[in-house]
Amino acid sequence: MLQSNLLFYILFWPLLSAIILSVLNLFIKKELRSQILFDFLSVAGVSFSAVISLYLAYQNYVFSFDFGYNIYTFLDLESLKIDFALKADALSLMMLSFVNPVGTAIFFYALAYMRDDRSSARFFIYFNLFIFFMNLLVLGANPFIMFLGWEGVGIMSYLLIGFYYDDFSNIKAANKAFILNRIGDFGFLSGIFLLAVFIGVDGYSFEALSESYYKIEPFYLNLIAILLFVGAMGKSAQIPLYVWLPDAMAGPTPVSALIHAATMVTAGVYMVARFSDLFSMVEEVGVFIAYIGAFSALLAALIATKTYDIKKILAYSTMSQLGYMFMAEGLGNYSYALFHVFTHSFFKATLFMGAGAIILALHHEQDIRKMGNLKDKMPALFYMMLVAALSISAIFPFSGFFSKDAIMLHLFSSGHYLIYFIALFTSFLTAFYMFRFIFYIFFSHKRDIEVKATSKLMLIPIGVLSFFTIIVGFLNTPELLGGDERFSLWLSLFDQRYFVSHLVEISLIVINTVFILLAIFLAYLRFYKLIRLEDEASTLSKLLSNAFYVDKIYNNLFTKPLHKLSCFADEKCDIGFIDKLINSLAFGYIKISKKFSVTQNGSLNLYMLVSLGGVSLMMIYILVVLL
Amino acid sequence: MFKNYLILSILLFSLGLIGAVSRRNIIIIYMSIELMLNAVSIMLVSYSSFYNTNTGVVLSIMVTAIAAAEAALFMALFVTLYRKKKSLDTSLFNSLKDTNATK
Amino acid sequence: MLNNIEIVLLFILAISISLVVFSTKLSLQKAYNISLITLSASFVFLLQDLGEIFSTLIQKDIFNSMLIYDSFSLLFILIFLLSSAFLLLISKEYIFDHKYFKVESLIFILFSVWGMILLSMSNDLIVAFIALEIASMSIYVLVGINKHKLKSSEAFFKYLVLGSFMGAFYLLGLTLVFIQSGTTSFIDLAKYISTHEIEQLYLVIVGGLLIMATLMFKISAFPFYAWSLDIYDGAPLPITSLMAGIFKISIFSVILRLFLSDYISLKDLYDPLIILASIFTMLAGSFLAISQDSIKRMLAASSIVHSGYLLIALSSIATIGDSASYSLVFYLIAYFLSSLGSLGVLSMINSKDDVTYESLKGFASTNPFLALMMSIFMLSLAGFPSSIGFLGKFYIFSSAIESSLTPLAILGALTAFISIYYYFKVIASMYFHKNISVLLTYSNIKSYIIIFIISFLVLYLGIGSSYFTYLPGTNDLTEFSKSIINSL
Amino acid sequence: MILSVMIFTPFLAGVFLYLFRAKINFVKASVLLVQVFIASLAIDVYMGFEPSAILQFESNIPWIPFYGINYHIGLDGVSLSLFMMVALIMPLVSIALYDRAFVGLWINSLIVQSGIMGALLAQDLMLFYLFWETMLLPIFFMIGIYGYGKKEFFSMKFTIYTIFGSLAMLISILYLIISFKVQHGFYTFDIVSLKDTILTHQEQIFIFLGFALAFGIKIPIFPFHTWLADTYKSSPTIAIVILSALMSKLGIYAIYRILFGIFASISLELAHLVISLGLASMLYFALLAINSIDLKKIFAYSSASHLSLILVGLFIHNSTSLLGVSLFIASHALSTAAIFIMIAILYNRRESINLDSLGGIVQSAPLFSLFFAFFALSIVGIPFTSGFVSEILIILGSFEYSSIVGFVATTSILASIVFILNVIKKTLFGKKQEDFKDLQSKELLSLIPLALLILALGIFPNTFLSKVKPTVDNYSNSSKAHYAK
Repeated sequence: MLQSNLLFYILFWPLLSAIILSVLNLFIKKELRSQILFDFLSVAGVSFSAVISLYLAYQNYVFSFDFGYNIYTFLDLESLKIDFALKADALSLMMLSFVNPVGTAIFFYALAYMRDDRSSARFFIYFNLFIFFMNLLVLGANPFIMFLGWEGVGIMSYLLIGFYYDDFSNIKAANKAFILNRIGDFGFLSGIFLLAVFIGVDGYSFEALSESYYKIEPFYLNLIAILLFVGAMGKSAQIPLYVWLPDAMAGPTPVSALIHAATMVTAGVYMVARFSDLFSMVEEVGVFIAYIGAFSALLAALIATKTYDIKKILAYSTMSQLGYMFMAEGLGNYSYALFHVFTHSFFKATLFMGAGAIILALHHEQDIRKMGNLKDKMPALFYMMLVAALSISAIFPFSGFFSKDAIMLHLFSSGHYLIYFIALFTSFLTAFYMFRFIFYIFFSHKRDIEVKATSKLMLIPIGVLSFFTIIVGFLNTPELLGGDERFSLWLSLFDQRYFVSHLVEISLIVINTVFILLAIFLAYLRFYKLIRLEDEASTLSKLLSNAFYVDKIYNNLFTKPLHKLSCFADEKCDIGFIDKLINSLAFGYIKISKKFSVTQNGSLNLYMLVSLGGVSLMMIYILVVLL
Repeated sequence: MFKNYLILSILLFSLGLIGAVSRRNIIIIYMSIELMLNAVSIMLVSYSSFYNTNTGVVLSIMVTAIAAAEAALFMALFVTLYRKKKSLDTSLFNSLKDTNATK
Repeated sequence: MLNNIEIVLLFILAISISLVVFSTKLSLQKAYNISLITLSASFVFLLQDLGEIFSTLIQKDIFNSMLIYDSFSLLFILIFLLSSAFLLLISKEYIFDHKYFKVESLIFILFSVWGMILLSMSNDLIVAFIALEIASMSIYVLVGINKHKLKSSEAFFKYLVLGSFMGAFYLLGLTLVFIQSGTTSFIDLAKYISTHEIEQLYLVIVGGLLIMATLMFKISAFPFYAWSLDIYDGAPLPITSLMAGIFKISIFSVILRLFLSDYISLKDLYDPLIILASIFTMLAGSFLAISQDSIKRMLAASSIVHSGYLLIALSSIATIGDSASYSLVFYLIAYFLSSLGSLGVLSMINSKDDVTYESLKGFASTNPFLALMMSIFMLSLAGFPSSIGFLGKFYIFSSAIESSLTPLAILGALTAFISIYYYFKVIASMYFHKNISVLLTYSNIKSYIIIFIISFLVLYLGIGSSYFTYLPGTNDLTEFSKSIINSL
Repeated sequence: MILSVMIFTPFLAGVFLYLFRAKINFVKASVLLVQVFIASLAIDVYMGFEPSAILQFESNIPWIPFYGINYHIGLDGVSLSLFMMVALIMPLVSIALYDRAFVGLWINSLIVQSGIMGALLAQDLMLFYLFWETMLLPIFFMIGIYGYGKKEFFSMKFTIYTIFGSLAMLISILYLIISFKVQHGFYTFDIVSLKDTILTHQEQIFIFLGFALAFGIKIPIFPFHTWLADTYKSSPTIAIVILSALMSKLGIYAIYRILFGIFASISLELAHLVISLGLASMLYFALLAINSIDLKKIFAYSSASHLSLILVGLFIHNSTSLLGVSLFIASHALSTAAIFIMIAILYNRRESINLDSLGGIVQSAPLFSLFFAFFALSIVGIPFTSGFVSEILIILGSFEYSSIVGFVATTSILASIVFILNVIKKTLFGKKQEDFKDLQSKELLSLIPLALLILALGIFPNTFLSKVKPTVDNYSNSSKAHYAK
């Protein structure tokens, strides 16, 4: 099919952009650059990809076309053939349909955001490459190609977190992100290789694999599922591999918006959904995933209530929302999770871009305690962010309501009430910290803060995305509200469904909404006008404001012992023992030989005596032998 | 009877050995070595006379000739060494010892 | 009719005697030329005997088959002639520069070569002893030729006393052998041994052992090695190379002949001794060599190690045609080339003091050519591949393994490994430092050419093959060694 | 014939240049010319290489027929990757380090190229041993004459260390051929024929260990690695590149060729031991690198760590892992050569390779930083670099072998990342220090091909692997047969 070629172009355009940009960047001096050309090159690739993605998604949605494109044979092994092949079904097209468009919006936003940065070209090279890898991840027709993209986005994330390389702490954050992601990759890689070893002979594309999962022993199936989820943990910042995400906010804000909120971090959710047929076979692992998701969500929400860095609050909130997605996936409903991914990308991107605009306006100030009363100075931004905040708090009719409520309903109906209650409590916390965020920034004390004007180019993308935040929820309107869950139908994954009466459904919505409103009210009470600093005295709040000391614990548990061990290996084991042993063998030999020179003392009588001794020994020998 | 001569010459040879190894004067060492050679000569000559061949005698003449040649060299040696150190004590001549050998 | 070797023997003898006669009237230069011409003419003359395998007794009526001339001895004779001619050429400047070298010293060199030739041809215990004495007495004198230097005289003294002391054992052994078997001829002796039971051979066995002791002393095997360091050190350099490079080989020629023709049936009896001797020789040699500062002493000590390797081959000999015997011959050739070369390079250095590792520093930048040559010889001595020394070791170790003496081969490899240290240290000293101490060298073009020829041989006989260069190469040398063993 | 030309041209050129005491500019130009010539021949050979398991471009001439020693050379899938690397990397290194004004360094680099090429192509044990030893000498001289620090000591230490292994190998070779002779009545040094030697189990193990010692020291594997860091620290760059990029691979290659060729069954029997040793040393070397602050030392250990992984892949001995080994040999050669060239450039400009005193390069030298980061990351194995594909192949192979081994092998993607990221951070990033001259055109001329090769092998690995595959399948079938028994 001709349209299948388009898959290739989705990958190709951003890559081409990146290549042209890097060549130009290397060989044209800054002063001679044409700004328009650079701007065009920066956004062209992703825009083309966005158009193509939407077109293909439309094709699929309407005509149910699946697309496949085999570029070349990557590896041809004895028992395994890995093609560099792309595949687009409903799932991947769904992903593409927000990755590229949201990406385009953020790219435009970034044009404005990075205007004054001297290495903006480098930024867009990375950004375009990121889009390339993200598309590769989504389009990969087999786990291996997916892993290529998976690794690629990790590297781009590393480079972008460390974008401001003058400061070592940024680089440290980047390294941390890369290393923790690699730990996740360890799991992912082991998982897909176990799959390759067990059933790779029959074909390694996702379709071929899904037909032979049954051949794997249950033990290994569980193992593979857990390993794959470890990969997801790393990429999607779940306990215990989440610590990189808050630090990753060291990168420029568009990066946080695109990579650490909208797209890359959801790759884990996408991957689990991609293997939904596998995960649907291992329910215990699913429950485990759900619990990990639940605790991650709770933990992140708790920490977020005591965080003051504007971007870190959003980072924790991202982690918390990802937790929701894993709860849904763990308990078997993949399309709800993906729907939440979908809506989340819009409202979280809005929030991040808004935060970025505020940061720029306040001359790179990130502490929300030093903000306040911005509502009048940036009204447009306020409303946009308010929409997003309401959406994330799941207030009807914003998109977050539809996606989150579907998940809550599923959690309740699946019978795992503990998870449900955690989710409910987290939902409460979410509303609380989001409105704490809003109140702190836009209301609170009346200090007069100097504000730089925000450029139009920045506001328009935010506006567009906040608009979508309002409407995309209706794509998956539940039956209760007269919809037919078109989104879930389109994806047609291995969803588990529980039938619940409308009464239960309504009461759940009510309970949830009541909690949320209560949270907003509490936040209002506490932060709307209050100027006083929050007391840090209680143990709990200390614990929270230090993020449960997890960084410190990790440091003491892993980093320091590793360094100590390395020191030990180097000094004690290597130099102190092995090398010393070898050297002392050599030097000892020389020492002995020096001792041996005693026999060469120049005395004739000694020499004669030795010779005589030799003859005598020979004689004794012969006597012994002969007699 | 030949056995007795054998024993005699072995005794002589051993005497020479002991002398050569234990004495420090070079002349005495030389004489001890000559003693060893002579012991061999006695053995050869007595063998000849007991077993009625003259090969042994011929050999003993050879031995004597060699001893004579050695004597010439030894004489030269005595002179050379005496000129160096005004003494013929072997323990004085150890300048070639290994540098690492302390004693 | 006289055959070639008889002509050569008479010729050298005549020249030596006439040199003695005219010694007062001849200048050193003339005597040098004459002896050089004598040696090289004899070498060229004898070359025509190469080729066929042959074995003849010399003047059977006169010498009663006491002297035998065969391919085996021919090879050794050629080596003696060639190497002594080389020696003279290399150390020409040395000889003329040091006043103590007189016409007499050249005569003694000629005599010693003559003795060695006889030694390699001897077919009788008594002739062997006389030849040995001719050669060694000349060398005693040569060692002490620098009568003004204490070290030289001391070396003369030690060598002479120890030599005569150990010589007495040979005579005793000879007498014991003679008393029991009634013969001293190798051929008759071999017959006697093979036709009698062990119980009837006690004196022959003990006598053989005593003879062995003397020969082991001459090749400086354990425990009779102690002299060699001092004497090699005390002697003038050309004489050291005469002793280390040529004389040692002649001893081995007689050992091989004696062992292969006479005592091979008593091998089981002697083998443990030889094995022990070779083990301790290698160990003691490498112990001594590693701690030396002077290059000359190091080479002397390392020559002890090489004797150890040769003893490995000796102990692995099972029969005449066995690979061990020709690997021994091959190793002898390898060793003579490398030691002649290395000591030759040393003798080209014009230095009053001993050449030490310290004084060699920076040698490569002042004398790149000699440094390169020295490195080649060091590599060959160390048994580094692509040199003849490697092939020699290779053959010896493989023959040891073939006679299931694998531990001995492993020990050999270990000492070879240790030898890497002291040989490479020479190279390191020469190359790794910049002009620290400048050693002057004699600049005689002939010496350079000879050194170059030797180093070329060292390399070419290590890797060369007639398949590539149409010149006889390694393979031919190996086959040749085998064929001469078969001529015994 | 073409292979003989490739082996001996550099050697003869080197000897010629040495004997005629040529001027440095002439020497440099002619060295480069010879190396480019060899590289072009190599490309020609690569194009003509048939994807099959048999020996190609073979020539077999008797050398010492008395002992059955032949001048037997040839190329097959086992040697192909390293063969290409030797031919391609040497000229690139020369271009990058073209300003080095030491005649000896250049001549030695030519000679060592001959040695490596010879050892690589030799099909006769004796010939192999000859080249194996000879290539040591130029390195000995390079370190001892042109090195840094306590160069004399470390040069000696390195040489003696390696020769120790070689002598163990020599004894093994001798034992092997003698056993063969006793059984078959004639001598041979041909690797293929020696397979028929019948040995007792114990003998096999001892001979195997003798060879393994020689190869293990050269690679190096734990615990024979203590020469490594010191040697790298005191060596001139060309020597390091040759040591790390080419010679260490030769150890791997030799295991492949000789141990698998002759002692197939005992190799497979001891495989689990070697695999565990390899995995342990992989982690151990990575551990050693974490706390080092000397760049050369870090990359020395990193390269040792990867070589241990290659070793593991080798002994896993299935088709996948062997393909991985072939690719890894090439990829690791490229990456380490490139990274050590970069370090040399760095040292030239900053006079230091101490991590603590570096930093802030990226502001003044973006190109340098780009390449440095790229090569460093290619060592970690980022996607679309050859390092990635080869690492993946070995990991996949180890999963096929056993899941436990697979898991431990997978830690390799973690093992090096910690210190590589630290290196990038401390070298390139941070506050700007003094001005740093960016890469010059001749440096780019050598680095760009290296980068392109890394990318090409990483994006289209199959074009290369298909050439090697028949050979690899041939080898892995033997292991299948073994395990089936």
